[in-house]
Amino acid sequence: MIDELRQKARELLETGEVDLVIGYGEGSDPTRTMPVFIRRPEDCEKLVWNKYCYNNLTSYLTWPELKTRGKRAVVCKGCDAKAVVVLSKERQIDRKNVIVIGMACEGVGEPLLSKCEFCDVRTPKNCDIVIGPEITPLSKEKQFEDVEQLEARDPADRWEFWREQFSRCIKCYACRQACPLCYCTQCIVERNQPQWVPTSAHPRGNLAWNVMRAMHLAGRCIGCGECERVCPSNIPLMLANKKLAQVVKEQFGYESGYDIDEPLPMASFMPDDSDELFK
Amino acid sequence: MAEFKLNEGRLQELITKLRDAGYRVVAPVEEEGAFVFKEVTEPGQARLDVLRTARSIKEWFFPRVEPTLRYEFDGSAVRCESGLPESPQKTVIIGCRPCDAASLPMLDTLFDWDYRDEYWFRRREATTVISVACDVPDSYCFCTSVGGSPEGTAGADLLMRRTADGGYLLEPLTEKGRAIIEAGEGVLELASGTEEVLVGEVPQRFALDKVKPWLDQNFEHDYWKEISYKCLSCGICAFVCPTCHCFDIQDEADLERGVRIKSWDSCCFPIFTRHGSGHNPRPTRDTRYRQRVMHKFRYYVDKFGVTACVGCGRCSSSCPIDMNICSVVAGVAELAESSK
Amino acid sequence: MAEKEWTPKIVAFVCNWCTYAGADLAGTSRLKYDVNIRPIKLPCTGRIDPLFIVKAFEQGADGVLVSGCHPGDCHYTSGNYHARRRWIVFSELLRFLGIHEDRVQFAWVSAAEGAKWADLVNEVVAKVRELGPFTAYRELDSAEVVS
Amino acid sequence: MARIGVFICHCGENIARTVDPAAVVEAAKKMRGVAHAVDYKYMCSDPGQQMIKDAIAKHRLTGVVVAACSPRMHEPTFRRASAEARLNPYLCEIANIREHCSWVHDDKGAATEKAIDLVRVMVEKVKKDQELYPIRVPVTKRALVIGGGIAGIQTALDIANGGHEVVLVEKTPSIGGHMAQLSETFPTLDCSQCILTPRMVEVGQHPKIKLYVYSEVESVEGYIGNFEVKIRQKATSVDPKLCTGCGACQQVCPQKKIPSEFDVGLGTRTAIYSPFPQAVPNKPVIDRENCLRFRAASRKGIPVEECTVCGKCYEACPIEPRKAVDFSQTDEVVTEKVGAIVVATGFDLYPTEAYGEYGYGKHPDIISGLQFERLASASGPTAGEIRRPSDGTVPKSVVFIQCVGSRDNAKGIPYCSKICCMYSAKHTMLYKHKVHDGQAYVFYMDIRSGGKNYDEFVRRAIEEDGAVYLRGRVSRIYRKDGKLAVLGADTLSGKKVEIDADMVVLATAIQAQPHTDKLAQVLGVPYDQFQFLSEAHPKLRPVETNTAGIMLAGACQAPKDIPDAVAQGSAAASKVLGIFSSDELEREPIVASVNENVCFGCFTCETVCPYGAVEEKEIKDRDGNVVKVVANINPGVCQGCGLCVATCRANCIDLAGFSDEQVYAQIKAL
Repeated sequence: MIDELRQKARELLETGEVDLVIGYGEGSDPTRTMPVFIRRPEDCEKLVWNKYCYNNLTSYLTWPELKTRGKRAVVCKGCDAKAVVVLSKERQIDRKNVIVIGMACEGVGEPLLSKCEFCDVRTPKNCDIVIGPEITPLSKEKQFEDVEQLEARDPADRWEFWREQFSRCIKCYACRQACPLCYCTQCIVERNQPQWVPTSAHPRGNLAWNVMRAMHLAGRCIGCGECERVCPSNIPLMLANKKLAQVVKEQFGYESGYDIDEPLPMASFMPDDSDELFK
Repeated sequence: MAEFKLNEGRLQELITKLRDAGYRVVAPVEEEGAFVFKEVTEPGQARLDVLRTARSIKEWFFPRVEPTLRYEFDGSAVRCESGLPESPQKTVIIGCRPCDAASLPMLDTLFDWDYRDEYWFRRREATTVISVACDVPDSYCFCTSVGGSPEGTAGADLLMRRTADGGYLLEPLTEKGRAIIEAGEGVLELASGTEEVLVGEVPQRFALDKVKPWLDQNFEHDYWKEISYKCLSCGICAFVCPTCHCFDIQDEADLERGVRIKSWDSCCFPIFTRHGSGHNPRPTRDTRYRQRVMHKFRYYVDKFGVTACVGCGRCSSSCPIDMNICSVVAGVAELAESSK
Repeated sequence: MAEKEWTPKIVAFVCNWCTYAGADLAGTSRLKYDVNIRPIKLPCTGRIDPLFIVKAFEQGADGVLVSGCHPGDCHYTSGNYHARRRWIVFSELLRFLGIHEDRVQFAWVSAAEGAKWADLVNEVVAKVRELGPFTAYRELDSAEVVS
Repeated sequence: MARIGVFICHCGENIARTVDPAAVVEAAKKMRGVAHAVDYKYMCSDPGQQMIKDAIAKHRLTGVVVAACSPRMHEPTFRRASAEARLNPYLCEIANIREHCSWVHDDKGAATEKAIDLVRVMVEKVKKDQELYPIRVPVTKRALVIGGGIAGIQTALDIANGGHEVVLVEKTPSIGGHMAQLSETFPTLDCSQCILTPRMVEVGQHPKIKLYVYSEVESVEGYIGNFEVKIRQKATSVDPKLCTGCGACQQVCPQKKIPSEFDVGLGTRTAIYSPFPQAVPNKPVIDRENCLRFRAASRKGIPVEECTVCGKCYEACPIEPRKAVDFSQTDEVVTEKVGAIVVATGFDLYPTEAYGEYGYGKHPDIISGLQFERLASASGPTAGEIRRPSDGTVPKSVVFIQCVGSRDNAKGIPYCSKICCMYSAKHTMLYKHKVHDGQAYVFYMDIRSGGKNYDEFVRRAIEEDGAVYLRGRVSRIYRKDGKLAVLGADTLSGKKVEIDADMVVLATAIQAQPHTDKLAQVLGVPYDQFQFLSEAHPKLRPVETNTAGIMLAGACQAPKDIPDAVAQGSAAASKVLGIFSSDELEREPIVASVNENVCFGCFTCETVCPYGAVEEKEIKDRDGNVVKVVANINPGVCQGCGLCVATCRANCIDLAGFSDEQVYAQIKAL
């Protein structure tokens, strides 16, 4: 697979179809990889592909530093590629100028990351090039099990759980920076007139921050789980994201990252949406 | 100076003794799969074998959130109350590594430079630091490249070295250190001098003396762009770093009362240098990451004569995209070589 | 400050066209309802950001009431439809975080439903009174993380 | 530094009874930024307003908070006062301590505390208020009138005679509405046709009225002064430009048994028809449901052009060389730009089928009031003779039943239909005048005959024309040897009564035109649970709707008789003429705007905006290269709902008058 990837990348650069390939390179230890930005065909040897290719490289697509006049290619796992769908829906990338190289993937990390246990895009979708064999998708039936487990506990418990979790947030914003969909040029927490979200990393500020973040990702989060992976305090951020993904799926019949033409659920409505909640 | 012996399995007794002596004992403790310095409530929690905690010990002197001032409005008058800790709790941090300990004197100079920061020093005075020499360093360690050592004593009041028989050798370095020995009486015994201590090797990864001259000459260099494109601009490196000390001050107030809060900040955040006008002198990742390196290896040296990096390797090991400061600086050293 | 006996503090975010007018009607009809409600007027439920509610809790509210035009009757035709999706998701999140659903009530009150407004306020205040003060939120204070 | 003035109104006793103004003043004085606080008996009175003006000058106020009644009442008053004292009117805010406080609470202490909170909230808001200036938009001086009944006709004529173009849209083939179906009208008994027809003709010939019959409004975009309306012209299958209205086609049409809508089923019409002789325009249309050719074509599933069935009307059409009859015609959607809209869609009758106690409309001789009008009308199926639909005999006794459905919660119609008392009285007279030996009985709940010469009219029916009025309900009606036995109660005598009637006339309830709700949603105007359209204020703005530029006329708002409908029609017209009296309109500056530095062009705002107010804007660098595309909001189109503001994740959109800063300050004040 890696040879095919390097080969494809080389072709893309040689033919001038793209002038930048964003991929994975060797990391500072064997259990890590680091993003590489390749502009010269001969550098394609630097590309690697293994079960430590965690990062969702599509986050780089929205960075001004990496905007080029020409086309860019990005190496994606199936889960990462879902972000491309949302990014083009939200007009952050021009799909015509991005070549998405999808890598068939049986999961990353050891032990496997939990997201990989319910992966239905082990052979990536919505890609321009797919490298690797067809891999049968896994069932998503149990994908919300962890959410339901927490749901099963009583409210006071849940509150205590989250209070403790959020109290460990140090406001390093790695969750935001790693998220391919947190592309705002100025995050609302950086908005100080008014300061809706307290900047301090105290529980009150942390709760506001994480509530706001979950809401901003509602109906958008594609479940790559980068926010949770990079969190230095190991806060289970995906629990909240998944909860809202579940609500959006059950209430509005929408799953993020699959269909380019479907309208964004939080920017559209049906007159017959549920009215249960309302007195 | 006389050394003392803590035999295998007696660490918990020592901790109990220290607590009996009125110390708040802080040590590496597991928290959600990560190790952080926390107050030890059960002696068994202390994990002196942990090489690298998620965050350094700095938060015990320079908390990530610190109310410096509380105020209340009374008509047109304002009533203020300082957040300065009157007499911080007597504390002992046990189990930090020599690199963390070395960061303390380094920050002392900063916090006592143009004005003396009592928030820092009151906690410094109330706190005793017991470091543990590294018997098994890992590939992220590079203390030796920045003037440190796996058994360095800088900043520590007492140094513990692992012994082949599973115990520890304790070497008091200051008055505070000796006080620990006294508190530990009954658990500690005089060392025989025949103990075999285990201290690991940390290879030197770059020649520090090459680095600064190159930095002095190369504020503008493609190298910065090359290495920093992948930076996510998050604050992890700064927040886990023992020597990063930048902070932001914000008021959180309503109509009746408010609090002025000091919070950790990071030069990698895009808004770190954004002006009120919207202009940002460090608009891109390379300019921000360059600042991080320059501050540690050039500006700090110019100002205080020391490098503001202790080689703990935390920023590298916890960086989401595997940005490795050691290899970045090693790269600088190479460039310096080749440019000769 | 002097601790007096607790009475619930409910902040209401209401739309200008239906609920605010409905509350006006309750007034002109001299209907009596619980005093512990503090309405804030906005043009439309579509204008109401979830952060308003978070901020209200930070500010010590024990409960929040959000109300606007009935679906289909939005003065701006679709503002409340969008708001409805927003609140469906947001209320689930709050519940998931362990905030009792009675702390935040969403409703549709038209300009003609003065009586409904009065009943609604009474019901919301009663429920919150049952839950007691929202100390859990107020205790999320900065002091906690200072070493 | 803010210098806010706070003015507490007692509203006589209305506020002062439950809120202690002095306490509120004291509390207000302690609020930061409050430079002046005072209370007064009636702030809205001239002296009250003068206090505010003087204070603004004396204390150099930067903002004003008036704690009084609902802003709906006096916000304009106090903002005007502020403006007169050279304080931007949008720096004046109202704390509603009457409707939202003194009137709804009893405990004086608690109510006062609440009032203080409400004042504090507004003080904090006003500190964040910005000076705002009205937005000026051009006015298209053309009006759209929806509905060609008497209300719509009146409106159209008044506007047109006022010198402005009118687009009049009517759903049926002719204007005239229900009034055209009536025989005589109360209280003068002059013939409906005789007074209506000239008006209809005037509309048809008016140079400034563009008439769309057999048409419906499909969509409305835009805002006051600048509406864009799409109108669907249903295919009439007759080219109006060619047709002379000779009627030859109707003579030959073989489909003669179609119940006539105009005669409410008592008469018949052909498939190609014009609803009544005086129709305007007097051009027939082909009812494609019933036309043999169209039915055959759809049966065979072939285009009607290829169908050869019947076609008699085509042959009969004398127009040469191109015939006026044109089977191939299709629906057309035309777009009209107008500056104001008047809705006059009128009413409909609750169907007789809905009344089990009155035989579900099964019995031919139990008819509705409107059917009776057709019987009594000279142009009706019996040429004005009162005859039983069943056997054509002249009924010697007729029972009129009022409040059929109206004021009957069981039928879900709690309201009074307003016109039945009068027309039932009229019916008894018409009947007596035509059948001298006949006897009319009226069952009523009570007589509502308010109006000029109305009660006199009813008395005449009773005293001169001998109608027997029985106060009571009819419990049931059943057949009894060729007659209808009407069982009822006379609550005055307390006796049961049974009347053998030849005919029964039901004064069925008035309801809104079906699908008024759909139209209301197209127009964006509110409506009540009976689908009657809602006026902006039940007393003070009975003609306008809450949507600027859209007015109401006639029974679409509530049951009305002709004089009321005409009066409201003229009122609506005068409102429209008012709008057209200036070239530019001033609009509330409550609109959203985008912070271009922060916007990153996801255009979620564009997808949610109900008004299409969001446009793309290119940001260019010095060399003219496009750096980014951001959202831009057209202040002329924006209606200020703020949906985009709450949708924008980066909060780079804000809404004047309800800005984040203002809301934040309000929440912080609680």
